Amino acid sequence: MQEVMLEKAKELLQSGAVDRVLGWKAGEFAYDITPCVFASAQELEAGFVYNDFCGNNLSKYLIKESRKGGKVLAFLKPCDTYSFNQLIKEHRIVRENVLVVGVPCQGMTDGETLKAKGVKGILGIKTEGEDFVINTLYGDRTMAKKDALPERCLSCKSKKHVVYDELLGQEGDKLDSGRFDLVNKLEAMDPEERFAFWRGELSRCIRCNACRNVCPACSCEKCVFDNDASGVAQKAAADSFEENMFHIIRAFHVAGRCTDCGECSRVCPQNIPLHLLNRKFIKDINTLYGDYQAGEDTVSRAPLTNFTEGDAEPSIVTKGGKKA
Amino acid sequence: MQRIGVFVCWCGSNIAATVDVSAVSEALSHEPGVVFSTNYQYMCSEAGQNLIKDAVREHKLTGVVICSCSPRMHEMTFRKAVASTGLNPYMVEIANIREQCSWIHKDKAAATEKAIILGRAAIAKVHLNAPLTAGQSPVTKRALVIGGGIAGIQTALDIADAGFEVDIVEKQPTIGGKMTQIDKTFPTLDCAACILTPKMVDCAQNEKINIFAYSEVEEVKGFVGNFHVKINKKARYVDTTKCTGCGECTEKCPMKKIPNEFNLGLDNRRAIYIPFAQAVPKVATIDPDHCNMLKNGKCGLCAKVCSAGAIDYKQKDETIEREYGAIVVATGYNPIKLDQYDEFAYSQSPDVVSSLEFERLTNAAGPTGGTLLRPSDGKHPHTLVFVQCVGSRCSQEGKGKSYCSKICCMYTAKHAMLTREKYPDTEVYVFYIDVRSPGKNYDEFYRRAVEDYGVHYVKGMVGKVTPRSDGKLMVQASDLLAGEQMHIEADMVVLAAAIEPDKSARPLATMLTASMDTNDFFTEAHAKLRPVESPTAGIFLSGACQGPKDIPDTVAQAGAAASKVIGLLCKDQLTCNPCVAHADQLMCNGCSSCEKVCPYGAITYEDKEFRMPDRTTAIRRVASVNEAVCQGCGACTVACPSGAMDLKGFSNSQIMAEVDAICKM
Amino acid sequence: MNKFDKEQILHTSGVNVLKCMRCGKCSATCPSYDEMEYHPHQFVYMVEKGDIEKLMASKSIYKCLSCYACVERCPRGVEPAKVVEAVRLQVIRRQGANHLTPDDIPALLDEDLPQQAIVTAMRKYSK
Amino acid sequence: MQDVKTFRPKIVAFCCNWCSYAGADLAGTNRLNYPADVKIIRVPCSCRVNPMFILRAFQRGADGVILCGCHPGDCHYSTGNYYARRRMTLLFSMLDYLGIEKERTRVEWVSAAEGAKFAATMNEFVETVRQLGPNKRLEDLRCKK
Repeated sequence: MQEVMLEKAKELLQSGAVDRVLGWKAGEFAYDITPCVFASAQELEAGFVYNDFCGNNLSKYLIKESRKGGKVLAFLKPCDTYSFNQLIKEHRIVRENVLVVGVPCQGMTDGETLKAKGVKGILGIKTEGEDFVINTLYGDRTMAKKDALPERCLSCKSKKHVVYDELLGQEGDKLDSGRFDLVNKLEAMDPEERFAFWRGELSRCIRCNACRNVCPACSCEKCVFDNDASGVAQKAAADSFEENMFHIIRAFHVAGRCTDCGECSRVCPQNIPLHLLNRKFIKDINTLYGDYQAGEDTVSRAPLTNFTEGDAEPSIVTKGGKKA
Repeated sequence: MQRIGVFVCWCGSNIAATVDVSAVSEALSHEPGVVFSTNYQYMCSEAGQNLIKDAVREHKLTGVVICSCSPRMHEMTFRKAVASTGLNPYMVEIANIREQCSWIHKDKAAATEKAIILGRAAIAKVHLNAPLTAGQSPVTKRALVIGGGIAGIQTALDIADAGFEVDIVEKQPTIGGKMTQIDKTFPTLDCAACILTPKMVDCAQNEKINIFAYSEVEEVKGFVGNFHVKINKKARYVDTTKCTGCGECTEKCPMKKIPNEFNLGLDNRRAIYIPFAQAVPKVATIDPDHCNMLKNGKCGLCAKVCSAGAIDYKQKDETIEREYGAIVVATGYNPIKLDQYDEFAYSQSPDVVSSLEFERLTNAAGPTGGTLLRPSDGKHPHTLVFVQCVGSRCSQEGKGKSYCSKICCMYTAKHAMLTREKYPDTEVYVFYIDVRSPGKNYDEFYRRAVEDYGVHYVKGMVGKVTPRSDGKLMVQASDLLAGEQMHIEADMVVLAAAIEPDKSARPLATMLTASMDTNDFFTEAHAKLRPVESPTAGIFLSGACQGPKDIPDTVAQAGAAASKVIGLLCKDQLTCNPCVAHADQLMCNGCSSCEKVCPYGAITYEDKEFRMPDRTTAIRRVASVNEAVCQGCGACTVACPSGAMDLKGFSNSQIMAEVDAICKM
Repeated sequence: MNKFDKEQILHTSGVNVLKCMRCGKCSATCPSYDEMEYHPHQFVYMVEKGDIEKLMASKSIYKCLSCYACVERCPRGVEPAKVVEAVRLQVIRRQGANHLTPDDIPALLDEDLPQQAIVTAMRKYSK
Repeated sequence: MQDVKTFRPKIVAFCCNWCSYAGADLAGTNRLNYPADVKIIRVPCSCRVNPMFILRAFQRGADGVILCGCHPGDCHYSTGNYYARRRMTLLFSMLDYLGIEKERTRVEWVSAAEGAKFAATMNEFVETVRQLGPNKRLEDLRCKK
């Protein structure tokens, strides 16, 4: 696939159809892939990669790139296309300036996950059927994908591109892979257990802002947490309350807009399963207000800017009810 | 730092009996920024107000906190008092220590403690208050009435009568609306045309009224006092300034077989036509779908016979742009389509007609010249069956309407009565579920139909109508009171179809950002207290676009809407509520979340150039709030993730300061 | 008034009889009207009143053709035919002694009995 | 652990200007009692209440937060309380998900005519929060003395 994409990118650059290419670039190590904008065939040849480490969601970068003038080619995975659509809906990306080429994705792993499984000296990776073959300093290692993929990919919502101008490879389908299983599990706990669980997770937060910076929905010109006038500005979480507040407010601000790409959890250096907060909102929205997938289209009204006269009352939560 | 004065009111013993007022003024005098603190028997009295005014001047106060009764009671009083000293009236905050403290609590210690906390919260808020100035916006002294039926006509006449200009936009070639098609009106039985056509003529002759017939509203921009409207004036292919309405052309046109809308397709008209003799404006219109000349350039007969030379086949649609101060919606209603009700054989037999068709069949200007004849064979009908509630009070999805159409009981009684009066040889049955006749002289009218005219009113519904080959209609119905099924051989069946808002209402509501209910009726600002205003400022409602209505109700509402419009147009300037939303454009993402939740359409977007931190410039889409339209609810402030949107007078920081003060004990 | 029977009928039919506004269109449309002692609108009304015994004793329940014309035409979506069906079912259930219990079924099974019949029997008698 | 009998919770009540604040005034006019622990903050509409305000109250030591607005369909601004209803439902559900006592938050619709309902609601809510004891799970120790 990497070769096909490289050829496509060079061809479009050559013909003048696009001026820049947004893709992934190899880092110092095989697994530390970074998003990159390539301006020439030479740059592409030198650095462009697409492999099983390319988990980064590229859509957020288009907010800036699409406003620079000229046309940019963006390679988007199914996941990324949802974020792309959502940003189009919010008028953040200039659609005319982007040529979207959909690329397939069979789940993306990352260095952290592999290292945690004891894989050392990683030099490269490739897919062979249901397995990853990881090339290391100590020879090849084969690992089943289901063991090597992060939770967000194991419970992938869709392999279908919801938007593209061109598509490379085969189009996939929407999946029903039980992405709310963990939310259900947490909901089934009693409040004390849940409190303990989240304290255990959120108390590790170091407020590095990685989750915020990578999140395609968290693309405010100025974040309330950086704005002294907002009354909630904070640079570091000094207290358990602030650890909770940052994540509650962040989840609330992206509620109905979060496409569930899972980037927040991927980049968290403390491995906090942040996407479980967002998924809770998604699940509540689906059960209370009807199924809604942010980014599926560019016109529908988001659940929090919409209502019906017969909506559930908040007492469904506070006084029990069907979710008791 | 603000210089704040605190004024604690005793309210006689209303407050002082349960709250230690001197302890409150003492405690609050130590709060940061407080330079003066006192208490007095009646702050709202003249002496009390003077005490406040003097203190503002003497201590150069920049903020005032009054601990007294509810702000709903005296906020305006104190604001006015403070404003008279030159201090901005929005620098006043009230701590409600009467209704929400002294009157609630019996324990003096607890009540005093709470009063102090409420006072602190008000002080904390005043620290963050900023002077607010109510904006002013000019008023264009002209009104637009959308819809030229009886509702629109009456509203326009009343507004014009007060001396203001009014434009009527009507999509049909003539004004008059549904009432022109009606024969007689209940409960007095005067003829509709006799009472309507003089009003139509009045409209045409009134120099303040401008009629844009055969026109539609295309775009509405602006806000109360300052609407900018684009009107599309459709091409009639006739120069209205030259046409004399002689009708020569409509006699000569060779296209004779076009269903006549005015008579609901019961007879035919030509391709060039005047809807009816009393049309206003009385000019001919060419139907481009059927005119041979327009379709393939062959004919031109009408141009040949027109002595005034009014025919213009090259005429084009014209866009008119006008400014208005107020807009009245009077888009009216239509009977529902009956094709979902095949059990009544409406589409199978021409002798099953809707009530409006029945009106035409009995109208002297109708297709039969006013003689009631069966549409199928032109014979005199002997047995007539009227069915009420066809599609009304029907909760079947996609079939009928859940509401009562209100007018059917009365017009059915009228039809039945008139039929019996004119043709005493007929048998007339009315099938009803309930007879609803609340209205002046309405029940008497219905009883006359039963008692004086011998109309058979049967409690029950018709289940099935079957056309027989001999031309009779077999009606199978329930007589619930007798407990039997009835079988009637009828000559005609008349269906009282439910009424629904005109199809043009929904897109119009979007243009006006006026809200609608699930049935597409316009919603009023308050169901009881503001029944002719839309929640959107400057938009008023007249007639059946707001809900089913008969003519008397429509005319009453039309007059009420006109008086509201006159009240608005009388003003030279509109004073706006200064507590409105405001977008900090530097932080705005342009994501449109706020726009979606704004019930007034007060938020618009513009592309603006900004200097970025890296000294480049970038064009960003940002929100701006129209302060004349914003009502200050604050829905947008919460929808905004970046906090760019805030509400003046109730800002995020002010409310949080209150929260802090309350929680700090 | 038989409260148990009424609730049972409301439950099995799933009909909200309170939606009826007594227009009689169900009876007006009923092809078996002349055959029936109690007519569709009366079924709805009598169930609302709890007058179940009379309905259960009447032959009317077997005169209903289940043509569903009343269901189709009812402007309020009351579904009278389902009420009639529920009364019919109530009568059948009262005849408990004439009927099998689910426990009786295994003994009666033989190899030639179609699977579908067994499932149907289980469904029917385990209600 | 403070004694349930002597514990006096801090309750913040956000009331919309048009219905609930007027309802609270009516409770006063009718001299209907409810505990002094309830302090009311006037907002133009229930939709003005940002989830941040509710968290702020808990941070600063509130033991319970209640939001009162016009009944759905009666909003002075026609649709405000519909948005507030969705926002609060989701926020409360999230707090519950994080293990924070859901009984500490509440939304009640109180019209201008429902003074008695306002007083009854406050009595009941204060009692509920009193039984729960002080808010420990969402507190900021720096804000407590």
